[in-house]
Amino acid sequence: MSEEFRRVDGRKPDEMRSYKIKAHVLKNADGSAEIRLGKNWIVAAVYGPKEHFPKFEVLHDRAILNCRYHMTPYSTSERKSPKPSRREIELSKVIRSALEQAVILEEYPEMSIDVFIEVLQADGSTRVASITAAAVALADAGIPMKDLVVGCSAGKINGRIIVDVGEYEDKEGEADLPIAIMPNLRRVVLLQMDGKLTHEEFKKAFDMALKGAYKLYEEQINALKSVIKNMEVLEGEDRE
Amino acid sequence: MSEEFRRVDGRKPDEMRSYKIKAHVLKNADGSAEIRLGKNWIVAAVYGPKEHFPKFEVLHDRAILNCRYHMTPYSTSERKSPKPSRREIELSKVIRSALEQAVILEEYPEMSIDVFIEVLQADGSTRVASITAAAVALADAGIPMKDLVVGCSAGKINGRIIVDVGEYEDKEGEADLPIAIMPNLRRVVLLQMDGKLTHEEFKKAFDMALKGAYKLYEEQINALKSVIKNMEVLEGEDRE
Amino acid sequence: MSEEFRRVDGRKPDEMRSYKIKAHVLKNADGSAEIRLGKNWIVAAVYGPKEHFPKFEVLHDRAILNCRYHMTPYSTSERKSPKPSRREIELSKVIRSALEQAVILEEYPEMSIDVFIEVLQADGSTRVASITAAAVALADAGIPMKDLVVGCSAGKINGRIIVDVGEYEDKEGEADLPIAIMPNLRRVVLLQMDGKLTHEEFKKAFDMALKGAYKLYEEQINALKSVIKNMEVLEGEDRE
Amino acid sequence: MRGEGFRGLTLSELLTIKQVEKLFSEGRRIDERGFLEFREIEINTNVIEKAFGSARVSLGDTVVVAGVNFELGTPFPDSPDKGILIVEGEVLPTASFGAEAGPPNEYEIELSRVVDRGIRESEMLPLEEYVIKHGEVVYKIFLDFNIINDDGNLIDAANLAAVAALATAKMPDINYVKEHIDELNSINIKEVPKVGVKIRDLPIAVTLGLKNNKFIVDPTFAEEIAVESLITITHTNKGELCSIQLLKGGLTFEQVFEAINIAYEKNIELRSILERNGIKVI
Amino acid sequence: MRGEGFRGLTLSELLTIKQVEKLFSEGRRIDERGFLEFREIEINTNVIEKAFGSARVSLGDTVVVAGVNFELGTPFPDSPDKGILIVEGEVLPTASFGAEAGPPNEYEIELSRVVDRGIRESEMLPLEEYVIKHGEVVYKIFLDFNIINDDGNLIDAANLAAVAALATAKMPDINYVKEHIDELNSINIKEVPKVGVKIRDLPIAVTLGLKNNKFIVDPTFAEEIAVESLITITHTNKGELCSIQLLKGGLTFEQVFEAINIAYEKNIELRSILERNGIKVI
Amino acid sequence: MRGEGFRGLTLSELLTIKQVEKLFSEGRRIDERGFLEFREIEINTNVIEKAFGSARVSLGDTVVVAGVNFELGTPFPDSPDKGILIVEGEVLPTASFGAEAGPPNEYEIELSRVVDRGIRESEMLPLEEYVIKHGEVVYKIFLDFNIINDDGNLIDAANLAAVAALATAKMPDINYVKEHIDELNSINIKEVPKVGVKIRDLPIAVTLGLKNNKFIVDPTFAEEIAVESLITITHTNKGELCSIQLLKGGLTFEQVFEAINIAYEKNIELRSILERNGIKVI
Repeated sequence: MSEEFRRVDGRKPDEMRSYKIKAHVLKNADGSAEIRLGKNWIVAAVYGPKEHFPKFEVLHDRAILNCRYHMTPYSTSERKSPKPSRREIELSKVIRSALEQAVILEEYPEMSIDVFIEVLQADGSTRVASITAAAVALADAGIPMKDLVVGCSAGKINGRIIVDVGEYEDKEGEADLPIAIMPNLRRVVLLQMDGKLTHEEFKKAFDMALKGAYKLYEEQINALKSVIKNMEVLEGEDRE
Repeated sequence: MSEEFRRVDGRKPDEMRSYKIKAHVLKNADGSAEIRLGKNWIVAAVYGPKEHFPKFEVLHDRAILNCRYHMTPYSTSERKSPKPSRREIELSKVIRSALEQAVILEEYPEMSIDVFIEVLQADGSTRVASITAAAVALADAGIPMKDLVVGCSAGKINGRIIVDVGEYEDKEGEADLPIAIMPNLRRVVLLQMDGKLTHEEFKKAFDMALKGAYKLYEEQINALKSVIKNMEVLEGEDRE
Repeated sequence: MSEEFRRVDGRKPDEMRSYKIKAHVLKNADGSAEIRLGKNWIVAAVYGPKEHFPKFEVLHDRAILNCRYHMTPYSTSERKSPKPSRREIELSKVIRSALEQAVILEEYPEMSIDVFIEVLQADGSTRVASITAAAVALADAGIPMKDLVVGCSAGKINGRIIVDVGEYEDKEGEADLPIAIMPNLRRVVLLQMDGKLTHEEFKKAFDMALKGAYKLYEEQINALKSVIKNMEVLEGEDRE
Repeated sequence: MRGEGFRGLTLSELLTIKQVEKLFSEGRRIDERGFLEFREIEINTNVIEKAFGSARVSLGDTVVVAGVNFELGTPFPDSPDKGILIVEGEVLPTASFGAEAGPPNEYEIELSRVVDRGIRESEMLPLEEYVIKHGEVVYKIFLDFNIINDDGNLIDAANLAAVAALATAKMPDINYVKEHIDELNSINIKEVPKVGVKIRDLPIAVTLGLKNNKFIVDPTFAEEIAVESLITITHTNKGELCSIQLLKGGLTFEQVFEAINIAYEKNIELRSILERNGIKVI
Repeated sequence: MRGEGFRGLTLSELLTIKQVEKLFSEGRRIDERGFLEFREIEINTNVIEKAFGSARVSLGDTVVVAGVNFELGTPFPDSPDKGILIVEGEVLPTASFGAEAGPPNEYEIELSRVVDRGIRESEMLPLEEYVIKHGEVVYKIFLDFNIINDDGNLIDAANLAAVAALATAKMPDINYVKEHIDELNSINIKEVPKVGVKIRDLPIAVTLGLKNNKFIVDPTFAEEIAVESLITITHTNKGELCSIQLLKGGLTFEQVFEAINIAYEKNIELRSILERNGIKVI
Repeated sequence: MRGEGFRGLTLSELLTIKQVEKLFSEGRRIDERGFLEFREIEINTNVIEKAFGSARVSLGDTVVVAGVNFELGTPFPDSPDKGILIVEGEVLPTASFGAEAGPPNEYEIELSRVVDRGIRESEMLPLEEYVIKHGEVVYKIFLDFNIINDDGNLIDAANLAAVAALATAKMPDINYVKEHIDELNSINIKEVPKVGVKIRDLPIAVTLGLKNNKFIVDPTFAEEIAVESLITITHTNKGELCSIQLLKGGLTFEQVFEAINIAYEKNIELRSILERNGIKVI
């Protein structure tokens, strides 16, 4: 890849957009987080563990994890109906499936944990940004987890493999590869791909996405640390 | 207001349309009433108090009051879909809220009372006519109430404040003010307004609507009296 | 009726299309059957008797029979939405009502039996073909029945009474008369008609449809016999 | 039929049904009617002034209101030269303890479709005359009806209300609309001069119940539950069958013909009641 | 209101409500606010860069986001010379323990419609100027808002967000669209040159709670449940009433006027906060 | 995945799952297949004579039917020069004890969308050639499929049925339609002369399960529940990846590549089966 190649927003192929994660951003939720990744602005809230309702759905050996990925009507260029689309239903399912790998559901039999993700502004790679925020919200809620979950995407545009696919690249590019991993357990828990990639290109894209994910993992940790720091400050105040 | 001013249907500003309320018009319902106000033709039916279903919704300290305000497809100039519109859902809510002020729900814990209002022909001010009929239907069902509920509207057209807003005036007028009161307790239990009114105009309109409501209250009493008379006649027959 | 008269597909007025019924065509269902009647291709599956869910709907003196008649999107010339139409809901109801006459529901109080009918290709007279397959599926599931149920249609086109109405005849004809009977109990359990028929024509059409039904009844028996034969063969194998 | 399932029946409804069954076995009906006798029928037309046509019909304690609406619409691709008729009925939650608000259930859909078939198959309305522009603009006629109070025999009552509302409707003059075809967008269909609807037939539905191998007509709510079978048979003006629906239970082959004959006789009776109300095919 | 019914409240919510009630009887509010004092208000506009207009408003712990979208559409047949305004709001499931995903319930519909009425009846937007071609093409303006966190007084917060998003929106230049009317099909509305939205009014909603015959403004979630009555009163720029909604409970005749007067005073206060954020009628 | 939740599994299903797990630990499969062996595959095309294209595919006891329909439609505003492809699949209630009638659940939506992505991303159909009039009229191709009996590996089976139905479809000749563009309203798309569909690729989906760190292909219903992870990998004719979906569980980084290699090998095998049925890219 030539050094001169610059993406539509000026990035190098292996360059992430700017990002920022904040934990504990909502007052009412048991846990919450906000992520900004490029112009993506996504909020995740966690309610639970709590009594599951209705009773007949309860699982006796573990908690039920509910997950909703949702885009607000103004989050996209064309106004989106607030009713969940087939795409949103599919993404809710794959995100839930990924988070289920990390959350220790067996600790809360007969209960449920709700994860609500709201995309306030969409700018490409929303699903991996969403799962990254959702994992922080779960940790913020104090839910026991085997590991965090963090996601990043890679793709291909004009024949080049790129990381952290932006909206324009998603629409105009040749392939999109969103992944999410448990960073310490080194397991892939979300993996989708569309477009066309040779096996070789896939390898390159996969590695780039992994690197991106590990960067965002640092940011997740920072976000959670500052919440703990805040708590310590508050506890300190308490002691006075 | 000039004495010569006549409304589109020939009424004076403070003149009600003709009205007639009849109680106990449906055979199956526990209570029912019909109102005609201008060309409005509205039927209200009450079922209950009865066991509430499903069980998990039950309130342990009082009855649940359900209320549906609904327009039939042929009740309006343009055919209305039978599916409840957002407007009908809002009106069902404000009518229920008003009736809840009057009905002594604490007498029937764990039960429910259903109020069904069907607009067969709409001619402006349907919501206040509806609540007026619904209160008579509740009384007809023998449900204990602190007071009746009676409604009337006022509005503004061509700069003049008018009572009992007709369909044309609702569409072409500058403001609409539907109210419902508990006439003996002198409390407002439904109050909405849209359009533009100065505080002064509001005062005038509010007073006009109140006067209209007290007139309709007389008619409510008449309607209930003739049911009681009928019952006495029937009881008389019984005794023979 | 002149001997020369031939229908659009070359049939005589009292001639059935070719037909074939096969029992036990699906692996998972407790009972199943497939019918081909002309180009009709319809599959019926039975699940049950099984615990009914949700509990509050249970009938304490008999089983609930559920029935769904459904057309797949590619079964008709114009693509059909997979969502059940009003027509499909009506047909599900009349087919269920007919099957309820034959199934001994009292044997399974508090349980339910599901009958699912899927039209894969529609070619006129689908409802009677459906009920004919459904009855075989019920028998294949070992559900106790007073009698089989078998259906056939008659109709009128160009002034002539015909049996086993095809798609073209359904669209272009003057009348359609689908019936279903319990062949041994000699009772009509499904009867619909639309179009115009004099009483005389009705009689003629009804008799033709009856005759057709009795022919299909033979085929139902054959279908069930070969299942039993297969079972015997299997049992034979078992014994070896 | 209705009244079945987990919603159950009120105690008073259950007692009435028991009583109906007891009387049936003695050859009597609860209201002392003859087995082939209708309850009192009241027909009022033009009860909704704002609709193009309307009627209120009561059959004993069963009450139905029907209304007619005309709109401009696009014809179905497979009948480019025909107006569109849409018949929809609902049982309002006012109608009985068990009636529910919400989308129509299968009984309401059957009710609507049986009434629809009678009107459509009898060719009561000359739909082919309701075409403004071939394949593009036609009249769309909505016939909506509602059961206000349900004491059984909803189909016969709804059919009478539907037929009475249609037959007495005033429709927007199609010649006027055709003359203004270039300004269709600015035509308010409600303000087009009106002419009477032309009708070519009057379908009459008669529903029979069967109990202990005897037929009754015009079953009440309790009788509908007490009988073993229910069938609706609709005749045209000329005495042809135009719709049949077995609603419940079964019939022997012979009973099918017996039912048709009874329905034919009663159809003539109902027809004369309509005629007394000025409703007939001219 | 919200929080009622079988979903129930969390224990912490219940305890807060008890505490609110106890303090009310002592003439105090839980956060030591004056009865007629608003919580801190934060208004940020253009928070969604990709929308035509947007705002994030927080009222204490209540947080709302609103966004504005323009599309080309067909006008309603009864107002062929007016743009279309559609206001829809939802309480997101992030907002509270009791908030649910799914189609809007009656409280969300009321919330949307009250905000809608304020904007519509104040004639904030010159809808009659949003016509590309009479009766055929107009602007369709979507104002969507979402409650992200619910600590009560959703209407006032949503109204502020809606008004701020609309007032600061950049809309596609209608003159440009009119000049390209022959190529409407190929116009991408997002790429049309933008101009500021003209506004003619700013409706300000003020919600009051009544407890022990005393009014409070800006009720929290717990206060909304603790008070006996709730009413929203919306004023125009000129001090006219343009929308009233009694949300809960009842008022004496005198209290209606008292509420209106308080709402008027507070409306002026909120108006000056908007003005400080550069949002005003010019 | 499927089979989870409160609907539960039948006793027989549970026993099979237990058995599958026991055998897995012994390195065996319940039907004695090799870990990377497919069940018997049967492909029949043109099974629905009335459709433009159709296929019935069985994969062991899993049975799918797919049908193709062509309609005239309006293109999406953002691709005015492309035909529209709509892929929708449902698991019919006939398919298993747990399958339900009603709108598609999340597993059915995922199934449809994975099949859709394979077809779309491989660019199997030349959608840009299906344009009658730029921005106004295009072909709308419906590919509907239904699971009739569910014994697992629905995606691979549905993908084969979809691809076989599309590849063998006869479509309405677009040149004929273009020549009759002035009479589009009166064209019956079913009666337009037909030509074979041109296809440019054949996407082949291969689903793998992972249990005890070993991959299996073509999992049965019981195996899908018994395995820890499930992934579908779709290849184009040229051996490129065109769709991946991790359906369940997780994989190590290395296992991702192992899975891709296995899927590639099996894709060649399935491709030769299609070719034996006359289905290939020319």
